[in-house]
Amino acid sequence: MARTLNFMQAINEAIAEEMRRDPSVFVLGEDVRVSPFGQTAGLVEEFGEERILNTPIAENAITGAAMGAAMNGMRPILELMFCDFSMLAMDQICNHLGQWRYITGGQYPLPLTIRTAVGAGMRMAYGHSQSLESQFIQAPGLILVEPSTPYDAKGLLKSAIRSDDPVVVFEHKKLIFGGVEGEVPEEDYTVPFGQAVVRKQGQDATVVAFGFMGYEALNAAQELAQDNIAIEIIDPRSIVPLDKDTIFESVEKTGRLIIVEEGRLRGGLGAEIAALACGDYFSLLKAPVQRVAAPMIPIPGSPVLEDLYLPNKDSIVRAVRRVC
Amino acid sequence: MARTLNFMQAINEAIAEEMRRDPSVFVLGEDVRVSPFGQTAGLVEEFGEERILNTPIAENAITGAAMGAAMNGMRPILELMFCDFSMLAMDQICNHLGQWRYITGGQYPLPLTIRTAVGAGMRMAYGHSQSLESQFIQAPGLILVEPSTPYDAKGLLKSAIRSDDPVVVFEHKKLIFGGVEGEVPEEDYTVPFGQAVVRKQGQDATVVAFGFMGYEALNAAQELAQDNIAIEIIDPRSIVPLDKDTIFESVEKTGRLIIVEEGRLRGGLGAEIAALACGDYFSLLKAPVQRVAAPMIPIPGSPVLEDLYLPNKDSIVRAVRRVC
Amino acid sequence: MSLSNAKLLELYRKMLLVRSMEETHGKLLQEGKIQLMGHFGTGQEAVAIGVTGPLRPEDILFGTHRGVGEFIGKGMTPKDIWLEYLGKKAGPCRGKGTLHLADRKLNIPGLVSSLGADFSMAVGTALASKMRRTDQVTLYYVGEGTCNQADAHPSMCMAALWKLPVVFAVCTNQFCELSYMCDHYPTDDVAPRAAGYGIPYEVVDGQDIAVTYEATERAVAHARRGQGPFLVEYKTFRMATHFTGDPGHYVNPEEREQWAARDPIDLCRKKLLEAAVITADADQKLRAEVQAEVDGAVREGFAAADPTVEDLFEDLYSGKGVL
Amino acid sequence: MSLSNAKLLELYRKMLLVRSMEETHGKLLQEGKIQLMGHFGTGQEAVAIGVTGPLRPEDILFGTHRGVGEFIGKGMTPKDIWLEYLGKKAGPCRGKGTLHLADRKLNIPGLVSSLGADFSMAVGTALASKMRRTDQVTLYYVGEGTCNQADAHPSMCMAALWKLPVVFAVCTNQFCELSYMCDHYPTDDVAPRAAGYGIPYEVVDGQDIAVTYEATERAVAHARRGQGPFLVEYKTFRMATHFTGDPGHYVNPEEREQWAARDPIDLCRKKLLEAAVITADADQKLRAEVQAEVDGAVREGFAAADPTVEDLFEDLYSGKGVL
Ligand SMILES: Cc1ncc(C[n+]2csc(CCOP(=O)(O)OP(=O)(O)O)c2C)c(N)n1
Ligand SMILES: Cc1ncc(C[n+]2csc(CCOP(=O)(O)OP(=O)(O)O)c2C)c(N)n1
Ligand SMILES: [Mg+2]
Ligand SMILES: [Mg+2]
Repeated sequence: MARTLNFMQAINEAIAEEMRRDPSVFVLGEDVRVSPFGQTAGLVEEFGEERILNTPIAENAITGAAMGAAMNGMRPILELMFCDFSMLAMDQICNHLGQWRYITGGQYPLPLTIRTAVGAGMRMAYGHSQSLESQFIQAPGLILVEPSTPYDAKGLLKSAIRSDDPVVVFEHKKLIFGGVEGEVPEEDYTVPFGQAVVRKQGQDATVVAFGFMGYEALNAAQELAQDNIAIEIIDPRSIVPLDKDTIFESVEKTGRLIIVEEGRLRGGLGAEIAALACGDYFSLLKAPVQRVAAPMIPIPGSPVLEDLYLPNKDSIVRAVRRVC
Repeated sequence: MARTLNFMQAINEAIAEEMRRDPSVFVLGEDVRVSPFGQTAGLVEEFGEERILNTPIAENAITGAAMGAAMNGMRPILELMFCDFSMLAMDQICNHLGQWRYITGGQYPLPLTIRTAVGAGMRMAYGHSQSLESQFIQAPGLILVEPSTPYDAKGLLKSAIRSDDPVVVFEHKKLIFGGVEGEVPEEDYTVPFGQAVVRKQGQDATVVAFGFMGYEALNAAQELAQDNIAIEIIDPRSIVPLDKDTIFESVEKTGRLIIVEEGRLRGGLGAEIAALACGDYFSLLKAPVQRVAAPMIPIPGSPVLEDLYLPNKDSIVRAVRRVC
Repeated sequence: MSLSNAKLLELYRKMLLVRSMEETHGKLLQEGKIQLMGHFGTGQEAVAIGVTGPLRPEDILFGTHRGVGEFIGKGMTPKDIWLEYLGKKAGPCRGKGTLHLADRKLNIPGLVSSLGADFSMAVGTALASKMRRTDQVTLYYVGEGTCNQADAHPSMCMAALWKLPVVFAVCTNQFCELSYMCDHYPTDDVAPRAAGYGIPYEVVDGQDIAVTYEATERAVAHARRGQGPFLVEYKTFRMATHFTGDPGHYVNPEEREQWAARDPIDLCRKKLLEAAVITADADQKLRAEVQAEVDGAVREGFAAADPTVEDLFEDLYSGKGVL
Repeated sequence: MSLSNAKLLELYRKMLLVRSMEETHGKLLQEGKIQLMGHFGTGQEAVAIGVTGPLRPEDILFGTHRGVGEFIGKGMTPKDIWLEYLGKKAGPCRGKGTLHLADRKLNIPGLVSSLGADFSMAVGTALASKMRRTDQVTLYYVGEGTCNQADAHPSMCMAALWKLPVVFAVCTNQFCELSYMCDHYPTDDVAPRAAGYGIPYEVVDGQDIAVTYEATERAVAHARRGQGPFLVEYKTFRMATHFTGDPGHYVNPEEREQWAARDPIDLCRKKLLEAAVITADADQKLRAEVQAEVDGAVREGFAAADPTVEDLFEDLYSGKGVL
C-alpha cells in the first residue's frame, strides 16, 4: 500500500521507523528537537530528549561526538543543518570518518549517517546556499547519496541508517521546503546504494542530473521535445558508489553525455563523470561531454545575481543543443 | 647571476626577501620559529619574534587570525604544516577566504599566502601524507600553485606574497627533505600564475604531471624512450588558474593525454583536466584520456602498502602504453 | 557616570532607528515585497547600541546576524543597509553580501555566514593593529550560542597570549536559534570562561543603555591602553523569534512578558523624559523623523539599479584574468 | 593511599616496559632498521601509566602520539605494538595504522592524526556509555599543546552539559612540538579552563606514580558515579625531543637537568627498594626480563608476514562492492 508523502515527511518517517526498530539509533544536531527545516520535528515527543539530542553549535565537535558514539555501539544520525557548515567538520569527515575503519584494520566500522541540506535560490546568500557534494568525493570510505523523490529519500535514508559504513545524505532545500510529493509504500523498504534510476527515456542524449537538477532536466526535456530531441534523464541517487553501468549503457545508446549539478563546475561531480566518459568509455562518445554547473564564484545575495548564478532548465537546454 | 639552491633554501629566501621589501609581510604558524621542516628556519633571527609568530595548535583559528590580519593592512604568510591539517581550516579557506572579496563587493581583498606540505612515502601513515590539492579546486576565489623546482618555488611564492588574492602554495615533502637543487637567480624575479612549463618535449603523448610527479614522469620518459615513445611532459605549476593553452596545444600535437597526480583519483586534478579535454577540446583526442592517481583508500602505514598505494614511474609507463 | 545627556539622546535615537529598521523589514516581508529573511534583535537594542557607542571610527567591528543594531551603531546608514539588503549595485557590497553587511569606510570587515568564523578574524585584526602600532581596538560582538563554537577557544587564547586590543562583547539573549541557552550551556554565564585565559570580564544588565555603554567603554579603554583583551557579557532577552519564519512555539510567554516590562527603548525614554532631556512631544517628533528616514531609505533602495550579469563575474579576484 | 605494594610493582614494571620499548625503537632507527619515526615519552612514564592504571578493561582510552605509555598501560603487548609498528598483517590494525594504534579488544578505538580530533570522539564514546546505561568511563589522554585545539572547548562543554563519564587527563610536559608551553599559553596551567564549564579539576605532580595513579583513580570514580566529567593536569617534562629527527636545540639544558633528577622510574624504584618490595637483584632481573620481552617482540615483528596488494583494498567498507 502506498500513500502520498512529501519529501520532508518521508525523511521524518524513515528516522522514526528506524528508531523504533533499533534502540541504538538516535538523532543529534543543532536544534533537532524543534528542527530548523522540519525533518526531525515532532520526534522528541515519541523518543524523548535523550534520543533526539540538541547539541551546542560546534559542527566539528558534534561530528566527532557522533563518531565516538558510533565507536561505542550506537548508530547516530547527525544533522549538519546547512551543507556549508559541513566545511567546519571536514577534518572529521574526510580525514577520520571515512578512514577509520581502514586504518584500524576493520576493527572500528563507523555506522554514522550525516544528513545535510544543499541548494540555493532562497535568498540566503553566501554560506547558506551551496551545493558542496563534490567536496566529499575526494574522501575515501564515505558513501554519498542524494535523493530527489520522497520514495528515494526514505529508502536511501533507511539504507544509510542500517549501513555499517558512514553515509552522507544530501537533502535539497527546494525539495524540503517545496513540499515535492510522491508515492511511498506503507511497508518497510530500502533503496540500495549505487543504483541509478532512468527518470525519462530518450535516444538523443544522456542527461545525468543530480538531486533537484533532475526536475530542471525534466523541464528541459519538454522544451527539447518540441524540437524532436529526446533526452534520457538519469538520476544517479548515489554519488558514491556511482552506478556507472546505468549511465554508460545510456551513453552507449545516445553517444552524448550532459552532466548537470547545482554545485560549482571545477572538480565537480560532472568532472568525475566526464573523466570516466573519456577514459574507459571513450569509444562511446560521439560529441563533446557537456557539464552544466554553477560558475566558479560565490553565491551572490542579490536575487537578480543569484538567479543568474544557478544552473537551470535553460542552461540544460543550451548544453543539449550544443551537441544534438 | 644564478646560484644553486635547494628547494627549502629557495622558499626560505623568497620569504626573507619579501619580508625585507615589505614591512607588512609576516609569517605565522605552528612552530615557524624553529620550523618543523626548515622552510622558515632562522628567519626569527633577522625579523624577530613578532614577525615570525609561533601560534597555538589550532588550524582553523590561526587561518582566521591570518585573514583578520590581512583585512587590516598586513600580508601574512601562514604555514599549515601538513596539508592534511588544512582540512581543519576548510570553513575559513573554502567558505570565507576565497569568497570574502566577492561578497564584500571588492572592499576587502585578502592578501594571504598559505603554505602547506603534501606528499607520502615517508612512512608517516594516514593523516600526515595526503596530497589534498583537489580539495581546494572547488572553492572559488583561491589561487593554487605547486612548484616542483627551486626556481619555481621561489618565484611562485614571491608572486603569492605580492598578490592581493589569497594563494595556497603546496610544497611536496620529497622536494623539501630530498634537497632537490636547481639554479636560482640572485636578482629579484617572480613566476606568474597560470603559466605552465614544458619540461620535456615529445610528440607521442602529453603527460601533465603536477608537482613531484613531474620527476616520476621524467623517469617514465626515459623508460618509454627505449620503446621509441616520446612523451611531452607539462608541469602546470599553477593549479588555479590553469594554463589550458599550453596543455591543449600539446594535446593538439599528440592527440593523447595522461594526467598524473599524487592525490586520489575521484574528483581529482585529473578529473577536471580530463573533463576539459572531452569538453572544449574533444576533437583533439585520439585516444582515451588516462588518469594516474592514488586509489580511493586511506594511506596505509605499512611501508609495503604505502609503496603500492603511490602512483609512480611504473604507473605512468603503464598508462602511456595503454594509449601509445 | 560618563554618559552625558546629549550622548544618551544620541544613543536613544539610534535604538529607535534599529527598531524601526527591523519593524520595517518585517512589514516588507509580510507584504510579500521582499524575500530576505530577518533575524531581529528586538529588545536587545541597548546591547547592540551600547557596545558600539564607545567605538572610534578607526576601531573595527565584527557584528552578528541578529538585526542591524551594531551596524547602525557603528555608523551605517539606513540607506546603505537597504541598498545592500535589496541586493542593489550601489550597496556597500554591491548587492553581493545582502545580509552579510560590510563597510570598509566604517571599519566593518564583514559578516560571516558560519557562526564563529569571525572570532579568530577579530583576533587577527587586533593582531594587525598591534603590529602596526595603532591604538585601534577590535570589538567582537557575538551571541552566547556562538560562543560555544570551537574557535572561541583558541581565539581567546591567542588574544590573551599576545595581549591584543580586542573586546569580546557577548550578547546573552537566552536563545541559541530554536532552543534555550540551557540546551547549550552547563553554566548560567558565558563570561567566566575568560578567566581560563586570564582575560578579565564583567557581566552586566543588557537592558539599560547606560550600563551597556559604560561597561563597554571600560573594556575598550582597557584594550586601548595595551592591557589586552576584555570580555563583557550583556544579559538580555530576544523578544523576536529566531528568524522571520520561526513561530517561536518553544518560547515561554511569561518569561517573555517579564523581560518586555524592561524594554530597553522604553527604559531609556523614561530616563530622558525624567531628566527632561526630551519632552513627550519632541519624542513623538523624533520617532516620526526616524521612521521617515527608514521609509526613505527603503524607497531609495527599491528605486536603485540591480546588478547585471557583468557584475556577476566581478569582484572575485584582484588579479586580472584569473577567473 | 590506595596503592598497594603489589600494584606499585606492577606499575613499575609497566613503566620499565614503556622505557624499554621506546629505547628499542630509537635504537632500531639509529641502526637504520626501520623508518618509522618515534615521539618518545621519556620521563613521562608515571603519567601515561598512572592515568591508565585505574581503568577497567571495559573503559575506553584515547591516547596520544607520544610514545607507547598509555597503550602499554591499557594492556597492549609489546608484540602487538611491534607487529603494528612494523606494518605487519598480524598487527591489530593489520599494519594499516602503524603509529596509529587501535585495539578493539582493549577498548582503544584509535589514535587520530589531527591533534584534538579525538577530544570530541571521547565525548561521543562517553555519551554512548551513558545512553547504553553502562558504567564504562572514557579516559581522554592529551598533551597541553593539543588542549589549545579548538574542539577542546565544545568537547568540554558537551561533557559537562550532558554530565558524561569522561576524564580529561592532561599531560603538561612543558613542550608543544618545537616550542615551550609559554609560546602557546597565556597562563601557567591548563586545568582552570575546566572551571568555565563547571568541571572540577586537580593539578598534580606527574613524576610520582602514586600521585598520578591516585589522582586518576579519584577522577575516574567521580565519572563512574555519574557525577560527570573531571579534569586532571599532570605536570611533567618531556626528556625526549619532539620526535626522533628533532635535535632539540630549543631545550633549556639546566631545566632538563633539574627534571632528570626526578625521573619517575628512578623515584618509583627508590620507593620500592626502600619499602623492600623489591631487592636490587630482583630489580636487575626484572629489567632484563622486560628488555627480553621487548627484544622478543621486535624479533617476532620482523619475522611476521607483510600485507600484500590484496590487503591494500581490504577494510575500507563493510558493505561489499562499494570500492
Ligand atoms: C557554523 C554555523 N552553524 C549554525 C548556524 C545556524 N545558526 C544561525 S543563528 C544560530 C543561533 C545563534 O545563537 P546565538 O549566537 O546565541 O545568537 P542569537 O541568534 O541568539 O543572536 C544558528 C545555530 C550558522 N549560521 N553557522
Ligand atoms: C591538527 C594537528 N596540528 C599539528 C600537528 C603536528 N603536531 C604533532 S605533535 C604536536 C605537538 C603536540 O603538543 P602536546 O599536545 O603538548 O603533546 P606533546 O607532543 O608534548 O606530547 C604538533 C603540533 C598535528 N599532528 N595535528
Ligand atoms: Mg543568543
Ligand atoms: Mg606537551
